Amino acid sequence: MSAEQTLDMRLLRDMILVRRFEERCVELYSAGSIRGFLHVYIGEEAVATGVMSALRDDDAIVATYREHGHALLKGMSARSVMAEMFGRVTGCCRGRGGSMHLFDATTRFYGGNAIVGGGLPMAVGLALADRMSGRDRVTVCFFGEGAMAEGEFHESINLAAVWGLPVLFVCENNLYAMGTALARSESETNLAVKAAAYEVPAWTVDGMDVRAVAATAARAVDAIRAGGGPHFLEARTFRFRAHSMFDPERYRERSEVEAWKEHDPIQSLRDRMTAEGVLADADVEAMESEIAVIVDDAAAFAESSPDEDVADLELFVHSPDSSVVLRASEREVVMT
Amino acid sequence: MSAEQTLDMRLLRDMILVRRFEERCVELYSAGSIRGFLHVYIGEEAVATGVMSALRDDDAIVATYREHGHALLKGMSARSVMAEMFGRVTGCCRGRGGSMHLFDATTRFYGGNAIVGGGLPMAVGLALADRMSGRDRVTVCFFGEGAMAEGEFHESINLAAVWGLPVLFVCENNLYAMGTALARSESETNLAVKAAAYEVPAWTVDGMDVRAVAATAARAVDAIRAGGGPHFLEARTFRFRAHSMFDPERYRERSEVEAWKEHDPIQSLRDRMTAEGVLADADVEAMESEIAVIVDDAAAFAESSPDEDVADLELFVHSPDSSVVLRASEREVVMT
Amino acid sequence: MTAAKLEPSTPAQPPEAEPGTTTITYREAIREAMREAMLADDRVFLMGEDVGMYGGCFGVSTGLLEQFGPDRVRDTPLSESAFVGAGIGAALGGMRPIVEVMTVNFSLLALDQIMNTAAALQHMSGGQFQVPIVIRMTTGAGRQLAAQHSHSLEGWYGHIPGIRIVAPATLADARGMLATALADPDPVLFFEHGSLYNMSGELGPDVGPVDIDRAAIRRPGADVTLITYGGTLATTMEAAEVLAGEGVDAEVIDLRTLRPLDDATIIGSVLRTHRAVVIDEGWRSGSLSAEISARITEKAFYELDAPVGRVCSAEVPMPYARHLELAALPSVPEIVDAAQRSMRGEV
Amino acid sequence: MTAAKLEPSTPAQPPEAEPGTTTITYREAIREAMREAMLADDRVFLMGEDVGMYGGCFGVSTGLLEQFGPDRVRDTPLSESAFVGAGIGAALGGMRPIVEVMTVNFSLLALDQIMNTAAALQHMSGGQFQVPIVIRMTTGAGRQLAAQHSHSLEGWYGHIPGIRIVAPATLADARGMLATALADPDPVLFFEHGSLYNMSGELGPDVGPVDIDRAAIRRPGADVTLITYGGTLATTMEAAEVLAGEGVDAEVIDLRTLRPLDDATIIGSVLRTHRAVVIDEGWRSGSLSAEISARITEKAFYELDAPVGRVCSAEVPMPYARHLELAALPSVPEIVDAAQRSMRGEV
Ligand SMILES: Cc1ncc(C[n+]2csc(CCOP(=O)(O)OP(=O)(O)O)c2C)c(N)n1
Ligand SMILES: Cc1ncc(C[n+]2csc(CCOP(=O)(O)OP(=O)(O)O)c2C)c(N)n1
Ligand SMILES: [Mg+2]
Ligand SMILES: [Mg+2]
Repeated sequence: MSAEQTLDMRLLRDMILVRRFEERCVELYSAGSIRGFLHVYIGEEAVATGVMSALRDDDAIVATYREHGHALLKGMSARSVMAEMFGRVTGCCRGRGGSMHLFDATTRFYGGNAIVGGGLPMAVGLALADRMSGRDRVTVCFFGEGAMAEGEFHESINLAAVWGLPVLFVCENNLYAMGTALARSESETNLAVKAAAYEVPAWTVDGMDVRAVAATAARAVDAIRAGGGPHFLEARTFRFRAHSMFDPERYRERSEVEAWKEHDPIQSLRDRMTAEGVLADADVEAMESEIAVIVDDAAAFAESSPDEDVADLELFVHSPDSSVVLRASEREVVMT
Repeated sequence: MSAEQTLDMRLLRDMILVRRFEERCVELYSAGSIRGFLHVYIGEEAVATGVMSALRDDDAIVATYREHGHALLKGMSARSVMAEMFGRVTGCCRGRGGSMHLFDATTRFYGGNAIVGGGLPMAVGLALADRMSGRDRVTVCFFGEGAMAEGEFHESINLAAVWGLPVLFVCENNLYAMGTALARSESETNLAVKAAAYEVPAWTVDGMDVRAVAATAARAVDAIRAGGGPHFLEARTFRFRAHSMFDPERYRERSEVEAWKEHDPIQSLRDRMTAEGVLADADVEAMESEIAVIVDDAAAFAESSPDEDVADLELFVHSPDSSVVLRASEREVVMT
Repeated sequence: MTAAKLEPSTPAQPPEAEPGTTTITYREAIREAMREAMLADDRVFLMGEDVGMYGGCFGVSTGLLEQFGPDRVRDTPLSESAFVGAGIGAALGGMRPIVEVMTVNFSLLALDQIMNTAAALQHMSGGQFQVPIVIRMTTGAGRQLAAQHSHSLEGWYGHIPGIRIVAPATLADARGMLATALADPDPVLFFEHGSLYNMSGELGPDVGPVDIDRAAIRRPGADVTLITYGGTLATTMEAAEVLAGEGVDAEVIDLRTLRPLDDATIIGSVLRTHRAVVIDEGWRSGSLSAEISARITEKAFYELDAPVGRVCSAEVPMPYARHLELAALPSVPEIVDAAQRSMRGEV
Repeated sequence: MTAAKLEPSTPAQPPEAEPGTTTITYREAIREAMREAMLADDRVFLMGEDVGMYGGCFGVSTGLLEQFGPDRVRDTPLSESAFVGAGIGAALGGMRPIVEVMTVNFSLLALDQIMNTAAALQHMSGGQFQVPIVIRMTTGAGRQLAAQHSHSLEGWYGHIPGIRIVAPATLADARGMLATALADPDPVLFFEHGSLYNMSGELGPDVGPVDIDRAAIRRPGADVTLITYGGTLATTMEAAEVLAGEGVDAEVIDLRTLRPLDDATIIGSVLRTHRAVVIDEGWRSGSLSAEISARITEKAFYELDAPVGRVCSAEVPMPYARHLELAALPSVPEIVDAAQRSMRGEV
């Protein structure tokens, strides 16, 4: 297989993995195994899949509360992610974070932030540390178009630009922020134009076309790694499902959703590869069954995993080696 | 005299008033009569003077901590402003605000905000109230170029633009935010370009040329009053003095300051009017003596004014007609 | 008890139905209060994220956009600092804005506007400007929303002079406090505990503005005073029942207004029971419970038969896992134990 | 006394000069601590508004840009939320940032980053990520800077789990606390009271990291415990001298670390004196003084010969006028009165 074909195969397989994993999450939410807020990425998989394909393992990711896919794509195990959503001690955050707060130090996945826009400053800081340490790593920050109205977007991209830091800002423009359509939240709806006003190279790409996303992201990441400073990428995509499990979806027409489903990123790539004669149904079936095993295994693992001991509730408020913790026990002694 | 000449005379007189008033403030600060932080506008007078000349009495102003001139130009008496800086009960805020917090309900002067960028949201709200009430008033918000890096700028101008509100955003670009030069605080140093990225009509004007400021502001205000939504005006100017009375000015060369003083807005207008044969030295002497009286009177008034009664310390934390206040006395009774 | 904490079943007030009463939820009570206020006064309008097209993040404002239109039910961009500040400006401009900050967790982004402008403006201006704004927020934990979506900061906000803070814990207060808050000439923060929205019960026909200067004694008792508010009232009422079974007659005070505190009612009760336990969902250190404990000591020290007790949340960013979250929050057994210790003169 | 409050003259520790001692100001002590830290560890850098070219708003970092260059002494744009958040990210990236937020008043703009990220990240991530950041801020009133520039919120910040809060009140602590704070693997908020910068005195040659887990007894005494920190230590020491003249032997505790509180030292002292008064520049309601009062009641109720007293700032946005500001702040006479009332068993 050519390099392109290998990449295409991987992109297809990764998108299907994210899709099937989240479909299972929705089932498990209805079953009560997953609680709290659950935001799925179904329909938007091409964005994270394409961008991640352009990264090195040591590059860093900062994402949002809609980040299950990003976590899996960065290399976190389906088991640790699913167990986290079940609130188990075997989860990536030992059950403390849940769906909105997935983290993984090993793969440099920095969350998992449930404050809209809250992750952008952190991404700038991670890039600053790389720059000051002479490392050529890239930090990629994902956020929605709604987040661009927050002051944190403005302050963060300006800071990254003033200091020429290696950050790729990826706006997942799915046209809605909960129920708020882009035109009602931004006076300038061409988001690349907004970003360009910070003197940052900005591109817009079809977020339903994973090949386009991958190619554009690769160009941006290369430019950043070469010292080109921060870049901005707007991926135009769409959320097929409700914002969260509580969203009655009063704010958009069913027809709009159906129209976008015509551009399902997985089906689109599959059709193109099939037309190009580089993909057989058997290939997809193989992927599906490999993925089914992963998802079943993750669910079974989560289901059978134990909970954190309640006695450990206060673990990780401070570091074990912080004197706040070391002295705490002592303080008790003195007190009682 | 032609309308232009009358306006020029007024502009010249107003700029001199602000200059002389603040020169006296600096003296009185050194003398210890004024305390806290004092930020003077010396060198920048053409900006507020020109903009204010385009306003109606019922238009509103939101300014910064560098607002003595704006207060006087909006029609506040030199007495009430000077007494406020002395901390007297006769001051516009009964001594509670000081130099950074001048307010006046009668002339619709909404301060006097010492949080950089903090006034912008208020300006948007004042304009929203006018819009919802069907009034054709304009709200003018002054801020420095340093404030444009704050999230409040981004959120406020976007909100005003999305809702098409009657706000004139005036950026007093004096090239420095305390010791931080524009290029070290903004990746895009063409501030009108930044503003235009919010789909807001944006103009840049020579902030040392009061006629240019007045003319441009008039156009903007007319457009806003006609329903044209928010506009942005960048006035390029310079602070002749230190940022505040504590600033050692390590961050800029004396020569840069001297070069800018060549463009003193007062001298420039005076020279042009003289050259045009519409201004005689006697006219200026007349203005100076009228102004000297005003400033002397303000200082004398402030000096001789009484302090607020210490017993009234807690006045105005809540409104007199708030039950928080009405019940307070009662609570005391119950307690003792 | 667990269920009760997550979704209080017992309305905090007697549910006997009288003629003319209607069954209503806490969510609907606040919605009706907003509807009534907007019908009664053209200056009142609602703005915030997703209050309109979406119907309100927690469904509180559902239907108001359709009734009042986009001018008076304004969806805002994600810009907490700007739209809270714009609410302040609109109030200065003669309006009576109700600003909904989706949850207290996001209000931190608007805290500068709240503390440095809304709370300070009248004083800074020497009494020239009043800021009649009502800022509504959902608060509290109990729904497995984890560390960034579970803060209970309403008591912490109580440190700020110049604002009033209310926390309706009953249907009558949910229905009646908004009108009173809107009538206040100064800024009011209005906290709705997320676990109360589905609480339902009967409301009489005579709904209307309620006094917000006085705390309420939700359960009279002679032995110990349990002081709480908002989301923990139901838990505390439940604990009082358990205590009754154990022979302890607990009085339960619902603070209702967290700033200013109604010392008269609090101290008045303690002077009768000589014992007090404060139940507060906030993190223990620096929570409102500390202020209440300090005030009781200051005003009734020699009347106390036991040190003032406190039952608060564990000092941890709220964990997602249900069992950990429940362990972190005040529970009926903890309250009962604290009250029993107080009966024994212990803390 | 007035002068002392505005610019404490008496250093809070005995100034006898030993061989090898140098005269130094509080401002210089912090500067030297930063210089030492940056020389000792390449990962340490300073960032904030005007820390470089301007020399620091209050002159604390003057000269550091020249010595360490713009990479390690970074002027930031006016973007509190972004550069505090960037400091958090840099800490995650292996650096040891010292972030200067010019004053606590502006830190409200960065509070979301502090509470929802810095303080919560380690817990949310199940212990995977530590955030070794030190955030320095000037705090306090006393210089006629009015309502938006006079907050004393360090005690209020003490409500947040996951952060440590220190407030150096002496030259030795100003010189030694930074190294200890930088050695802490978790976020530390470092509060410098603006009225202390010009305080000067002698420092011995053996300067270096100081313990920040323990409060310090600045003046031993047997009759009443005066508990304070930061900007009000000098005022309290002065009050203790006045009290000595009146025959009352006051013990003065300097908390040093506001979170976590050193209960051992506080309670240990109260168990000896049986009386306590807390002096706190914060607004009274919900201030740190309330938490301390509550804890003393909880842990030493039966040992108390008087209710715990509090001397705090008046609950007003700080007025500009000097006489009003002085009236709003804790003063020597108020502290003396409160201690004398405590001696009489009153509050
Ligand atoms: C600061 C803040 N405000 C509000 C919310 C509530 N909220 C969660 S997601 C969301 C919409 C965000 O939209 P967008 O940025 O476009 O991302 P998307 O959900 O579409 O992926 C809102 C309003 C929040 N979590 N944080
Ligand atoms: C939020 C905030 N951050 C920092 C400060 C301290 N400060 C006061 S004025 C100033 C510079 C502002 O520069 P600019 O906006 O250009 O206005 P100028 O002073 O030049 O008129 C700074 C940093 C503040 N008052 N508020
Ligand atoms: Mg979106
Ligand atoms: Mg400037």
